[in-house]
Order: sequence, then C-alpha cells, then structure tokens
Amino acid sequence: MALSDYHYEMSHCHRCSYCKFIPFQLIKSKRFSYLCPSITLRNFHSFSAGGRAALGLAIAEGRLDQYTEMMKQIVFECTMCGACQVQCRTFNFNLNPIEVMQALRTHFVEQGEIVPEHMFVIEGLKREDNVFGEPKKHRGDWAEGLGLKDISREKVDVLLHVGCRMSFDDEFWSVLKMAVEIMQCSGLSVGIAGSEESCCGGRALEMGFEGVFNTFAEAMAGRVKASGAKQVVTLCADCYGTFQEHYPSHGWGLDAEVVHITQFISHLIDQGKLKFKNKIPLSVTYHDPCHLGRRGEPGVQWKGEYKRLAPHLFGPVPEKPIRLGRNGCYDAPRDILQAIPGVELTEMERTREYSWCCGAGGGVLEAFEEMAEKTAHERLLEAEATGAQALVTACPWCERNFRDTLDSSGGSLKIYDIVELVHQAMGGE
Amino acid sequence: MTAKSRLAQIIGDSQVSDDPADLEGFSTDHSYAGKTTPALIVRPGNPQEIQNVVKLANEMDLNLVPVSSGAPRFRGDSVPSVDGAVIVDLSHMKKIMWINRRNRVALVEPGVTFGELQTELNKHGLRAMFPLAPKSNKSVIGAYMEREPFTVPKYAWDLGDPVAGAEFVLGDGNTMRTGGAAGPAETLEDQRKTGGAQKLPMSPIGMDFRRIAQGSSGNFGICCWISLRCELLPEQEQVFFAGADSPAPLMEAARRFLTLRLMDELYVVNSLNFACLLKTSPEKIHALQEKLPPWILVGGVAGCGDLAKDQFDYKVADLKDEANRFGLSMTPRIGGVSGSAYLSQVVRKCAEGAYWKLRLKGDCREIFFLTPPHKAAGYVEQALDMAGKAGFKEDRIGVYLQMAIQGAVCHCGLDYYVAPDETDSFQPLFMQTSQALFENGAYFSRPYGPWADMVYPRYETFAKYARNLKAIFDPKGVMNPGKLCFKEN
Amino acid sequence: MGVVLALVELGRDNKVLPVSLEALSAGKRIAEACGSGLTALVMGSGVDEAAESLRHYQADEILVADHPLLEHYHPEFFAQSLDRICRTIKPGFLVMAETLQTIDLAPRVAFALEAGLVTGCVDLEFDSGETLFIKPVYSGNVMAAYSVEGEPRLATIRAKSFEAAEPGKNSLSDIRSIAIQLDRQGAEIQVVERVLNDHGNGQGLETAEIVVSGGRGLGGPEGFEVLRELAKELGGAVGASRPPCDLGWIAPSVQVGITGAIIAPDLYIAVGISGSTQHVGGMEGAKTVVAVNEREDAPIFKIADYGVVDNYATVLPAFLEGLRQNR
Amino acid sequence: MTIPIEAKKALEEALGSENVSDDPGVIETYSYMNGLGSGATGYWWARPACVVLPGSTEEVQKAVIICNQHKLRFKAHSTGWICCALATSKNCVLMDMRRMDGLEIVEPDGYVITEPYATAGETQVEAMKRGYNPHLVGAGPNASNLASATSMQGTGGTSVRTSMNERNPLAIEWVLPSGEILRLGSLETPNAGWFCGDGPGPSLRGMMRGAAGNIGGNGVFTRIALKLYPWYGPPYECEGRPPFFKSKALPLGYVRYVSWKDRDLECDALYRLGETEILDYSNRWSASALMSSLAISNQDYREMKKKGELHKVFPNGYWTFFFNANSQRQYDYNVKVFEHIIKDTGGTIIDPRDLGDPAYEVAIQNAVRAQWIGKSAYMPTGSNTGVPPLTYETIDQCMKFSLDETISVKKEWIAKNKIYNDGEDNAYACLDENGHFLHVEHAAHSDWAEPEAEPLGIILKGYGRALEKGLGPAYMSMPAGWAKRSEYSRYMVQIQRMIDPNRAADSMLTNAAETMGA
Amino acid sequence: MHVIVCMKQAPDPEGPRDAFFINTQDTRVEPRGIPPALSLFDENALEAALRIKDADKENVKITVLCAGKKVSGAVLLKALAAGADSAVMVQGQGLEMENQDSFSSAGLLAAAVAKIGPFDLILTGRQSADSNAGQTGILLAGLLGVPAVSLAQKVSPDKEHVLVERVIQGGCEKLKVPLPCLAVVGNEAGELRYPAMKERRLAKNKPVLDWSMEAMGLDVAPDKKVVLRKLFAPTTRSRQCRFITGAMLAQVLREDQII
Repeated sequence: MALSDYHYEMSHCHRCSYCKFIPFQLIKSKRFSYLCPSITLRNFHSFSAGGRAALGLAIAEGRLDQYTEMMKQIVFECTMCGACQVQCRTFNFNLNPIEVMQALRTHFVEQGEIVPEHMFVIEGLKREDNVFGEPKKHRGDWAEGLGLKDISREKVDVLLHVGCRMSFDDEFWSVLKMAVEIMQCSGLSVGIAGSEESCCGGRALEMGFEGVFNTFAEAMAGRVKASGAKQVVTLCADCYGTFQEHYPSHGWGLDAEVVHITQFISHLIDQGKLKFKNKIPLSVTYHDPCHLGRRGEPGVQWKGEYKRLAPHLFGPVPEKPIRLGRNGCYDAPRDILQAIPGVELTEMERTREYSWCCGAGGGVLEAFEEMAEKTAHERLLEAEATGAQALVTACPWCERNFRDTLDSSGGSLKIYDIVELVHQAMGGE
Repeated sequence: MTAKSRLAQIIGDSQVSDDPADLEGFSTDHSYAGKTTPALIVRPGNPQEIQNVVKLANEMDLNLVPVSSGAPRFRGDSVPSVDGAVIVDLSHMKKIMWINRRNRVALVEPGVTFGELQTELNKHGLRAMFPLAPKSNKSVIGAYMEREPFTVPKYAWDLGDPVAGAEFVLGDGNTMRTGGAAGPAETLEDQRKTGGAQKLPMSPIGMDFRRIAQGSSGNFGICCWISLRCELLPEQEQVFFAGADSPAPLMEAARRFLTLRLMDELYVVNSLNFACLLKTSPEKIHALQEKLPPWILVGGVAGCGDLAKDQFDYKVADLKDEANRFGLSMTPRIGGVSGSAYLSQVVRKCAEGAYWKLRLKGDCREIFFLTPPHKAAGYVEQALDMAGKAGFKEDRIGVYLQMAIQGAVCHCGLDYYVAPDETDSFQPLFMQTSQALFENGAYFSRPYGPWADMVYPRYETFAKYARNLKAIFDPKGVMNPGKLCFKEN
Repeated sequence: MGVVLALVELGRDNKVLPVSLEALSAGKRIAEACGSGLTALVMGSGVDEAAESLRHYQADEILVADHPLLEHYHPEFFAQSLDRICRTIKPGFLVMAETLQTIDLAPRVAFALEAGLVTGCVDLEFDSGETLFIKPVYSGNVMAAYSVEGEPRLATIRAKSFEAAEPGKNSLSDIRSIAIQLDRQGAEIQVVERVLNDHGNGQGLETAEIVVSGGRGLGGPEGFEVLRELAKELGGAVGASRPPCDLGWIAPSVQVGITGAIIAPDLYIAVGISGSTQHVGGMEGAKTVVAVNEREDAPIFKIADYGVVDNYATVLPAFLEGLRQNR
Repeated sequence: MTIPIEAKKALEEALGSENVSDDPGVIETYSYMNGLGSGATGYWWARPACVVLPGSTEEVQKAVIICNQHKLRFKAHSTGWICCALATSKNCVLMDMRRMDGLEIVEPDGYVITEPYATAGETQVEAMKRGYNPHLVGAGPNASNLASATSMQGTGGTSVRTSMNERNPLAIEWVLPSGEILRLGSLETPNAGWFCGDGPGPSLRGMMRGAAGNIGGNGVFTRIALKLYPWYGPPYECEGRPPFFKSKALPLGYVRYVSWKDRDLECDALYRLGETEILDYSNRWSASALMSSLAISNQDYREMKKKGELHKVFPNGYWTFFFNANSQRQYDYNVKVFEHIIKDTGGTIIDPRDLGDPAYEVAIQNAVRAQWIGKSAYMPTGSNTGVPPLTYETIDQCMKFSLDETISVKKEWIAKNKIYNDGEDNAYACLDENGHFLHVEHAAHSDWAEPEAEPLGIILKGYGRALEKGLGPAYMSMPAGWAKRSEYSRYMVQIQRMIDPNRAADSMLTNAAETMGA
Repeated sequence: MHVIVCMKQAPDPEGPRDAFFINTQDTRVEPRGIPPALSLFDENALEAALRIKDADKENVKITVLCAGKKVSGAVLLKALAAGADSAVMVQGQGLEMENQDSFSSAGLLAAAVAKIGPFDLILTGRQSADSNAGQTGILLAGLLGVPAVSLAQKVSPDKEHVLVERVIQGGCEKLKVPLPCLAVVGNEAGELRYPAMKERRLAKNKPVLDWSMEAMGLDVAPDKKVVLRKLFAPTTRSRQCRFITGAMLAQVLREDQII
C-alpha cells in the first residue's frame, strides 16, 4: 500500500506518546521504561512512531515541498523493531505504526531519498543475492564436507535456509554446523540450497526497497516449492520474521512450514529425540530477537479501506487483523533453556513483545553505527542488571551486534546462540 | 480633612479611635518586631466599609495594618513597621454567614473566633479544623490566612487549607473573590441556586489570589470573609497517648498513623507543652510534667458518618497493631491525664483563661519553621542543645510538632517561655538559634519580624517577584508596609 | 499535407531489409488515415535493383537517391542527404524501421529538420485527425502514446510490430531519382576501419524469427558453441542474457534484454537463463518461448510455453538429435 | 516562520546543535495533534519556528533568554499530549523536554522530584516500591505529572484520595518567561530540600495556576516536587499481553461498578461515600465509554453498541469505586459501609468480573493506574473535545445541574452531525478529597474525516451555557468568563506581563486574553 | 581531459511491472516500491568514461551531469563511488519524463554543459530508462555544435581525436572524430563497475553541485515537439508452461507447429 493509503491511520495518532514506552501496565522500573530505541537516542518526538506518522501525513497531504537529510534520518534511523506497534493500541485500535513506517520508507525510496549505505546493500544484493555483496559462489562454503543434500539435485524433508549473515560471517559457521548436527537427530532429510540460496529479501523490504523484496520473495517461494521440503528451518530471526510476517502480508506464500531452529529443537526435546547429557551451570538471560518475537507473528495480507461505518465512526472494511506481536515465537527458546540441565534463566524487565531491540535491524546496523551500538549497549546493561552470566539469543544479527558492542564497551557478559548451549548439553564438542 | 475625620465619615465616629490606650495595645506584641505606635484604629463592620477604608488609604497614602485576632499576639505581623499606620481591626466582624452540612462548608467573617464557629458548627454536626488550643479570641481567618497549622493532618492536603473561597478587598481598593466563589454567577446566592457552595479551593485559571495573599501579613489586601471546609463531627472519639524519651520514634510512628489515617488529631508535644495545655499555674504545670514521659504523641481516634462505630472500632484495633510495630503502646491515659479529659479540655477547644503559652512565665518567644517530619527531632535537638549551652534550661522550652500536607511537612514549634523582663536578654539566643536552624535546612515559611532579614537575602528572585506582585495588587503600597520582603530599601 | 515518406533500408547485399517492409506497411497505414500519398525512399549506391523490387509494394512513388558516398552508412552523408530530400519534398511524415542505422540517423535528421521524432513505435492510433505513435516506455513496463507537433513527423518502427507490406497485384509504383550533392570533405567523422564477423549472418537479432539464447547456466563460452549449432540448425540467431555478455563469454552486441536488444521472434529458446526482469523485458514479446533450465524454480518458466528441467548439456544434444531425425 | 539564523546559532551554542532543529520535517511532527482538543483547524496546528531539546534548567534558561533577545516566543511541552502542548504563535521555539525525564523519590519525606518528561506511570512504579502512590491524572499514566501539576488541570479517578494537581506540588523550580529562575518554597533555604512550595511569606505558587494552569504562559517548570500518597499493600503488578492484561490480585483490593437510577440518591450516596473516607478511586462514566475500553476495533465497538447490552446494564452511567485496605479489619469495615450506603441509596453494585475478565481488568487498571480512561475518552473516533460546563464544584452542582445542561448541548450537536452520537450522556466525573468537590467533564467525539465535523463549536456553546447558568467555575472557560469577572482576568494579565515583559511565552490563554482585550 | 557523462535517473527498470503505477488522470507514472536508479544505459556510458580514466588517471576528470524533476543524491553517489570526480545535478519542476521530449532534454543539458564549462568529450547512454527515446545525445551534440557518434562500444581518445568503435550489423566500424565531441555509448561498452567499500565512503566527500532551473537561467522547460498523450499498461500474454523432457522437445514443437 502506498503512503497515502495510510491516511486514516496517520491522521488518527493521538500523540499520546505510548509508542515510546512499554505498556504502562507493565513498567517495572523507570530505568527500563522506554521501548523505542529511536526516541531514546534522538529525543525529538519526530523519532517516534507518532512523529513518523505525522511526518507521513504531512507528506501525504503535500505539506512538505522538500525532503531533507533530517527527514531521511527520521525515517531510516529506526530498527523497525515493531515495539511501537505493540504499544500503540492503548488509545486507538485502528493504528498500525509499523506499517506506516514501512510505507514511509518505501515512499522515501520511491522518491530517491535513499540512505546511501542502503543503496549499496541493495546493489550488492541484486548482484550477488546477499546483503553483503559477497560473491554468491561462496554462500555454501560453510557446509563443505558436511554431506548435506543439495536441493537442486534431490528432494528433501527439511530445507535449512541459512540466511546472509550466517552464510558469510564465518564466526557463525560453527553454530551452523552444530545446528545441522542437532537437526540430524530428527531423522529427517535436511537439505540446503548452497550457493544457490539467496537472501529472503527482508532487509531490502525494511530498507524500503519493496520491489527488490518482491523479486527475492518470488525466487524464495519457487525454490522452496522446488525443494519439496515440508519445513523451512532458519537460525536467523530476520529471515524467520520475513517469512512469517512479510511474505504473507505481501501475498507470498511458502509451500512449507516455517520453523525457527528453537522451535525445531523444542519439538525434538518434546519428542524425546534430543537428550541432554551434560550439565551447564550457567545463569542466563534470554534476549527475544524482534523478528522472532513480535515481528515473527504471522502476517496477513489485508486489502481494504477505511470506511464510514456511521456518522463520525470509521473503520477498516473488512476488519483489519490486529497485530500485537503476541503470536511470535517466545516459548520455544525458553522451554529449551529450561530443559538444559544447570541453566538458570532470569528474565530481563523488557521481554517477549516488550523486548528492547538489539539495534541491528531495519538497516540500522548498515547505516547508523551510533544507534546500533547504543541500542545494543542499553540491552547489555539490562541483561547485566539481571545478574546473569550470559546473554542468550537466537539470531545471528543480534549476536553480531551484541558481540561488537561488548568488544568496544567491555563487560564480562557472555553472548551465546541458544544452539551452542543445546549442542554443549547434548555432549557435543 | 484629616484621615481620622474622613474615616469617621466612612464607618462612623465610634469605629475610629485614636485613644492612646487603644493604640498602645497595637504598638507591640510578644515578638521581636519592636514597637511602633499606630496613629489610628478603625473598625469596619462589613466588606463595603473595608473597601471604602482601603480606597481612602489609597487616596490619602495611609498605611493599613489589618488585624483580626485579639491580644496577646506573638508574630509581630500586626505591629506597624512604619509610623502613622492605621490599624484595621476586623475583630468586630463576627458574622457566621453560612453553614452547610451537606457540603461541609461554613462562611465566616474575620472576627469570628474558633470557639464561636465551633459552637455553631456543633449544631450542624460539623467541626472546624482547630490549631492547637487557640487563644479564645483567635480569629479563624487570622489563623488560616497566615497558614497556621491545624491538628488534624489527614485533612491538611495543602498549606492553604482549609480555606476554600474568599473575598478580598485588594490593596488597590478593588474586590476579588477566589475559589468556588469566583463565579461565574455574580452573587453567592446565585451560585447556590445551582448547587454551588463556594467549595472549590482553587481559583478558576491561571492564578490564585488566595494563595498569594496567604502568609503575606496582609500585604495584598484585606480578607472580608472566607468559606472553609469543615469535617463531620465525630460520633465517637477517643484520645490516645504514647510516651517516649525522644521525639524521633514518636514522629516515625505518627507518620505511619497518618499514612493509615487512623487518627484525626495527631501531633507530638513535649511534656512541658502537654502540661501547659492542661494546667494553668507554673506549679501545676511542673507537677504534671513530673508525671509525664518527656515526649508524648497525642492521637485522637474518631468514628464519623455512616457506621461510625464500626469505623471507630476498626481504627482502635488497627492502631493497637500498628503501635506494636513501633514498640509503642497507645494508652487512653498518660501521667494521670485521661484521654477524655484531654478531649474535653484541649481538642477543639480554645485556651481558657490565660493563653497557655503565657501560663508558665508570663511571656513566650516562638521559633517555628517547617521541616520534613523525619528531620524534626534533629532540629529540636539542635535547638535544645544551643539553649543548653547558652544556659537556657530545657524545662522552659515547649515543643509542638505538627505534620501537615499529608505528612510531607512538619510544623516545628519551639516555645521559649521567658519572663517579661527576660525578653531582651533572650533575644541573642533567639536569633542565633534561628540562624543556625535556618542554615541547617529549617524552612522559615513565615519569616516574621527579624527573620525576614535572615531569610530573604537567600530568596532574592523570590523577593523581587513578590514585590512585583504587590505592585500589581497594591500599587500604592498602602497595605502593611515594611513586613517580610516588602521593605523599602 | 505532405506525403508519408518511408525510408527503405538496404542490407549489406543491397537488398531491401525485411524490416523495412514493416516500416512501409506502417507508412501505408498513416497515408491511408491521413489521405495522403506514400513515398518509399531508397538511399545507397547502386540501388536500382532494390528500388525495382519495391515496385509491387503499394507505394505511390519510389524515390531513389543514389550516390557513391552512400555505399555504406555514414552518419553525416546519410543525414545530410535525408535532410535535403525532406526539404525538397516536404513530407508530412517520415517513417523508418528501427535499426542500428536509424538509431543513429533518425535523431540527426530530426535535429536537422527541427522535427519531432518518436522512436521504436509498435503501433499507431488515429484520433480526430491526429496520429498517435504508440511505444513502450519505462523499459516496456508502460505504453505511451505520443503526438508530434509540426512537420514532418518522424518515427522509427520496431521490428515485428507491423505486418510486413505484401506485394500488391495491380499497379507498379513509379520510380523517381533524386539528385544528391555530397562532398567527402564535408565530414568530420572519418571511417577508419570496418570489422565484420561471421556470426551475424547478415541478420540482426531484432529481425530473426528464431532466437536461441544462453545465460549464466551455460557455465562458460563453450556452451555457446552448442547454441550456435542449434541456431544454425533452426536458421535462427544467437542471443544471450546479460551475465554471459558481462562475463565476456560472448559479444555484448547479442544481449537480449531491456538494456540490449528488445525482440519479438516467433520462437525464443532460453537456455540456462533464470529469467531476470532485465532479460524478460527484452524477449517477452516472443510468440513462443521454450526454456531449458536445471532449476525447477527458475522464474523463466513462468513466462515459458514449454519447459525442460534439466542440464542444457543433456537437453540440447537430444533436441538437436530430434530435429535432425525427423527432418 | 523561519527562525533567524543568529537565534538558531545561539540556541545551538547553548544546547548543542543536535538538540536544535528547524528542519521542515521536524517542524511538521510538532504541529500535528489529533487528540484532546482538536480545534477548528483540524489536526494541523501552527508550525513552530524551531524545536529544541534542553537538557537542564540552565539550558532552559539560556534558551528562554535567547528567545527574549530575538523577539521569539517559546513554549515547553513534556510528553506532548493535547493541543495545549503545541505552539500557538508562528515565531515560537518549541521546547520538547524529552531530555529532562528524571524522577527521584525522596523516600522518608514522601515526595517525588520530577522533571517534565517523567510520566505518572513511571513515577507510580517507583513510588509503589516504596509504599507510595502518586496522584494520577485521569488522562493516564503517560501524562507528565509536572505538566499537569503546573500548567494544565490535573484531576483523576484517584483524586478522591490524592486530590488534584493544583494541590500536590511542593517546591518548584521555574524558569520565568523573563529568563530568571524562580525557586519556590523550601528550595532556596540552604540544605532544606523540596518538601514545601509555599512561602516564605506569600505563596508565589498563586501566580502559577488556579484550577488550571497557564498552558505555557508562565515559562518553563523544570523540576517540581509532588507529594506522594500512601499505597497499602504490595506494588501493583500486571502481566500478559495486550490489549487485556492480567493484574495480579491485590490482597485487600476491592473494585466495583455501581449505578443508580435516581440522580438525587446518587448524589446522596456520593456525599456519604466521600465522608467515610474509604475510597481510593472513584470515576463515573457511561456505557458508551466502557464499550470504548472493551472494544478491540471500531467494528467491534459498533457491534457492542448495536447489541446495547451495556446500555441496559448502565442506562444512567456508572461509577467505578476502588479501595485498597491496609488491614483485614479496615477492608471489612470499608466493604460493610460501602455496601450499606449503596443499598441505602438504592444503587446497584456490579462486580466487574460478572461482565467478564476484560471488564474487570479495565476497572482495576483504571483504578490503580488510570490506564484505560484515556482510551474511553478518545475512542472510537480518535479525538475528544471535553465539553463544558466542565463544572468543578460541589457534587450536587456537577451531577445535577451541569450534567443535564451538557447533555442538552450535546444533543444539539449530535443532531447536526457535528459530533459523534455516543449516546449523549458520556460524562466522566471524579470525586476530590473525600468528596469535598467534584469534577465533571463530558466527552464529545468527532472525526475530521467527517465533513460536518466541528468539535470546537461545542466548547464555545458549552462555555456560553455555563456562564449563562452561572455554573462553575468552568475551568478553561476563562477567556469567555473574563468578560463577566473582569477584575480576575485583568490581574492575571498583569501578572503575565510582569513575569514576561517581552511577551516571550507562547500561551493559548495569554493569546486568548489578548484577543479578549483583557 | 574533461569528460562529461550525462546520466539520467529513472525508476529502477528491473523492478516488478506492477511497480509502475499509471496515474491515467495526470498522465504520469508513479513508481511503487522501487527507487530511482541511474539509467542502466547511462551506466554503460560512465563505464566507458571510467575506462578512459583508467588509462590516464591523472589527467582525466569525469563530471557526471544529472537532470530531472528530482535527482536523488544517494543514487548519484553510486556514480561518484564508481569513480566519477564530481557531479552536477539540475533539478526543477516540469523536468519529469512525462513533460519533456528529447529536444527539451537536450536543450536543458546543453545549458548545463555550457555552465559547467569547457569539455573534451561528452558521453551519454543509448537511451533513457524512462522514455526510451534514444535521441538526446545526438540532439545535444547538435545544439553544442560538436560531432557525435552513436552506439559506441569503445571510446579511445587521444589529444585531438577520439577513436570510437561503433556497433554495426554483424560487426563494428572504427570512427575517428575530432575533439571536442559526443559519443552515445551502447550497452556493449560493458557493465558499470561495483565500487568497493572504501570508494563508497570517499564518494561522500566528492563535490556535488545542485542547480535549480533558476540557477540555469531557464524559467521553464524549453519547447518540445513530441507530446505525451496517454499512458496505459502493456498487454501481456499469460503463458502456461508445459514441462517436457529434452528428448521430447523437438517432437512436441513440431506437433504444435512451432517449428
């Protein structure tokens, strides 16, 4: 939908500032009461969902005859974590700030108001099918010698979609290998697309390049269909969220169930196919990746408009599904952590739908270093406040950003991918 | 024509006096304000006359000192600071204009005393908020316009309480009504026709003159009447006491009791003041004091309104539990004084005979200020310590600690009982103690007399804007000049 | 209103290019709609035979401009000649086929005549006396209709957009010669060398009826050898998607796509081509598309009529075999 | 208007360039408001010339002085809700106080020192950990306590216990429009702290506000102390997922809906309930408002309205009452006297649980955290114009005289399609200070997407009616009311000019006062 | 040597078809979900220029000239990152494709070139990615009074001349043209190089001039001869793919009379 299609939503923002905080029912302390990384960093109301809606409205109504660098910053210096979407409903049930912000980005891109770093990501993506512009042919290098099935040659039960980050950031290759080992406990045939895998397109969409996203989504859908897989498993929350939310909401379906590795593992534990031999005496806290949690909630394509239901009473016709992030993947990782002997889980103040973002998403890591780092730092402080020894998460983007931030800020907190703990508990090396 | 004759024209000959004996009564008081004899005393009988007097003062450059309570006076605010002042004695305006049970409100003129008001309120099942055993001629308006603390802190939401609406003649001669009386209906009667009762404490919007005027020693205008919030007269009530060797644990407990609203009257006094309140001669006072613990928490438990007895019973039971938590026992009797005796002699009572502060030595000098409740004991200790070092014995210092505004502040009153001939020699200690307490964080919210010079140099911007405000409401400066920060430099 | 002048382009063999007959047919439609005459113009050196071959094609007149300097296309000589001819006969329209030659020539003439030009037209519309030139814009994603102010109105016609003119049964067109003055010294552009390769067959991609194209899936330049064999067998031209051209596996001039040739052959065989937007934009006008790709999920199958999911190295020999067997 | 370059430079030097913006996009986001008080112009208001983010009292002071020097106006806003937060003059430097969001609970003294952007919700969370509860304005926990206490109005459901915000400030730190810093009460006494806001001598709090504040006209309040009230029992906790959360049970908490058929008996009950001093929360609202809180979409709301079940339960509006006792004895007494009075006055008590979990959660979250009131006030159209008379006096006056007047005004407007038909009676009211006074306000919803929408007119109409009938004082009605009581407005304007010699403060009220010729 | 490369921005032609929303009311294409991009044809021209610069890094300066209703600085950055030295953008109302023809575009560019100053060589792409007209280069040369060569696949200048390889049917011809001149570059010139991270960063510091129509001394867009009358969607044939084996291919095509 174009920006102007969100006129009703943009013009009904209450300006109540709820989009900046976690729901006031749930605030546990002043220190961790904010939930929007943007407003926390930049302070101008413009950098909140409400501010962005007003900016979108001004543009849609032709009140602005120019685009400025500041406006671009307002629109793009946001991790698209979706926290505002969860909060916003307090005073108005008709608003969808994250959709408005997505439309705003797409509009800016259409207008050529592009963040240069994003443009180069997209250029690389178009050339090499990954967000780093790395040579496509190396995409499957991590799997060398693992004997995984190639979906272009044979049909598989499970397609492991690795995603750009894990494919090209070799620090994660060991995690991938562990994941493969764990997945093989299932007895199912697991395949990969190897060098022919391409980006899910989620980053492109959230950077505002909807056309590019559609191209990748179409390719992805074709690839999954051709593989014959019943399940697509991913270790990357970004990919997971893209498949769960963005694909359906843009009319793309995957002919397979999309499963995050934590859900896959959790299921293996339930089935008794995965047993833990080792005790891991570790106190941990778990970070909900936004795109696994609130933005991992299944999306729905809505085609309708706001109509007058009665005098002064307008509403979406047909009813627009209300998305509050509650149906994201929250329990599987927690179930796993609780199943691992010795691991003690302490929750942070902001969890589940109200998780504070890691700072890597929505094109921020690529273009807005300060925000990526400060946002991660805030989360690390919150994790430290729980007294846990380690921060566990389930997304390579979060991990990357946490690790880099920890490197520069210092601190004794350890960062784990949940797969590492599972593998260790299984008795792996 | 002279001022006297012009005033006589306005309010009648009999209401204007320049009788030296009369004037002498207003020339000094039990404070260090010094002595200045006024030129005239006028006694207006209604708001219109007040207005006429003020207008005349503007015309003739007279200085007006409004006074509504009778002697003895302790604050120096009614002693003129300049020569030739005209005392506006309002003590004759004794109308209780309205009492309304449903809305728990009464309207009174400046001359109405607590005793007079309560007598009338009793008939309606209401009570007024009493300061601690006021003198019998203490004006209700006089107390409240100077933010005098009252003894039921749970009803003290604001230092301005319990005043709701009021009518003033401003220093420039205009009339202003505040709070629920402000309008928009013109007359009080019109307001009442639609259910109004001059009940709102706030003025409509943007500013609130009543708040400005309170504590100003009459510098902005003269109050013609106020409406004041009243509370239900308890159907059942009992006074309990708890004793201690120092005030701190009592204050701590008192704050908890206030939190739970278990008590109506609630304050801490030392044994001397407790005795002064009940006994009339120095001997009897000392005799009682002997029997008392050094510090006493006084708490009145009341049951009001629907199911008053149930309310009373639960409070008494809860009070016992709560007191236990502080290691205190709340007893209905202390030093031979029963709660019922205390109730009948002190609670909602005016001091009979000689004012209780003059009973011990014939004169008294007060140091009082505000502090957070938990710091009150510290200031008391500091003051007593200084007195001790100066050879002023502790057994001549009465203490009264009264919380207000929901326990955020505590009025800390130190009464130095001195003989009339000792007042001059006491002055240095008085000033040193005040200064030391001030430096230590004691807040002199009503900096009368010499305290003004101590406090206002620290409040330069405040004083500047206070003077600017005065220039708006009293452009010619006719109202009680020379007081507080309103001194001519 | 002046006549409709249709420029007839000759091949290297001095024969009329088939695509020019499509331009002639477009010219005829305009002439009929405007009620004016159609004049065919043949330019070159030694072009009598070609002019003669045009006499059956319903032009009212055939103009011949013959000059030694027009033997090969030279931008300046051709432009000067056409400019002068137009100034002489004052045509209402000047239409020509869109070819490598007119891509250069048409804008030069437009500039010389200060006339409006619409290039790459695929259709015409006539609306209350106005001729609208229809052409794809935004790389084929949108169609646009243009009108041209002033005279002559210039247009180039995209191959395969109009039915080629058919020779008529009745009258033969008159041939008229028109004198051209050209001076070799008047040219700033000097032709230093002309290099021709074998693969062109004298036939451009745009005009070929069958095109066999290869993509990244061929794996290297050697794959194109098989394609050439197939093209030869089918009598078609060889094309390519962009990656092989960028990778240097084949000459970039055979690129089919929105930045290369935009073609509409009768049969298009895409081998090892995944089907990017860039490529599809250049060939989706083909009547029949055959796709050979080893990946079942390749987008090219979405726009193909026939699909073979297999490696080209297996498919093409079998295909050639099949073609030869039942010949 | 664009800000003069020298002024912008000066602001950048004073506050840091990252905290100053006159970017057109930023400006637009600060000129939008479609919540409370959507005015005649729709949701777009005046564009400020510049937006700044001061980080301290000193920075505020510098900014104010710069505005004075460059003949600019300024207005500060905190979380920025309601139209009053916006600029009303074209040459206005808008101060977003977002960087000043500190709050400090001074535990032994029972007050909180709060900066402008600290919210009531945050304050409450920190206060409850220490056995206190702040006053929460009805607007909701997102509202700034400081803004409401100094510049706006500030009643709410808890007012029966915690009073309203005019009555709660202690010491105040205040940058006057002249650029001087004024510190009230105990603040300037060495080592004293923030425990008192009146005096020394006269209370200059009186030039800060009345029942409502000056809405920006007084300069910038940078820090104030607010007194806290006791909270019995464990901190309120809530879990779960939106929109309906699960509150943890309060051991001695009691929440009920009550409705009366007879308005006189209702008033009798309110007086008597107030006198028992048991209530911690009281709020009247209508069936329509309850539906707004319960509905998850406009269509859902519309269905509810069609079914009309809640209208059958609460044809005359309903009250939510809540108390939280310290002891079982107190609880038992409270329940007993509560039920006794309701029964005696013919009221009906409904346990919200009987209307379903969401209804219970709405009740308890309203009662404790003022959470859903805002939603009821704003939905379903997205905006609300509180309709006067907005009477603010005795229970009798508000509940008997004012309510009916307002309903008659609303009927007129609904008939003309200028506002949404919410069932006419959509008044919210709350008791203050054990029922000593009462506040009533009427929700009037409208949607700018409706061509007939004209919410502003009803305010003026309401003012007129209030003045005509002598109801009041009607807060916010002063510009109109000044004509009647001119001495009040005249002095107010004089005070304004005294603290703001260069007319630098941008206030809707001051502007209105000027227009009224006061 | 000063090379000016004219580059146009147009909605990314590689976006999906439905991204080209046709506003029939205003006869305008509104891109949906796709960014403007440097015209791919003009990227070929820039690549040709960069190859000239490769040969003589010190002496060859490349200025990119980009005109349009709205020029995206970010998109232009790509040209600078790839190796252009500076950029000039000319923006103004009325400069959208729908309102321009080749003559007016050439006129605008000619004015801009005059303002830029002396040049040795101008390179343009074969055609724009929006109007696909393919005339502007030659018209621009005409207006500037310099010779032009089109369909260049290789451009090799020396001090006084430029040797251009021009694509012809079945081969190419080498043309020698005196400087200054203009070459219209074909796609055969090759794909624009992909800038490395370092070059992308450096590009941000390269000079970019932003000229309004007023700065150009032009009040309105120049006269035009070709007028856009309407826009509509192309009709596309829907195809249903029939999957067969390689061995069957010849037979099936024959049966269906395709061959």
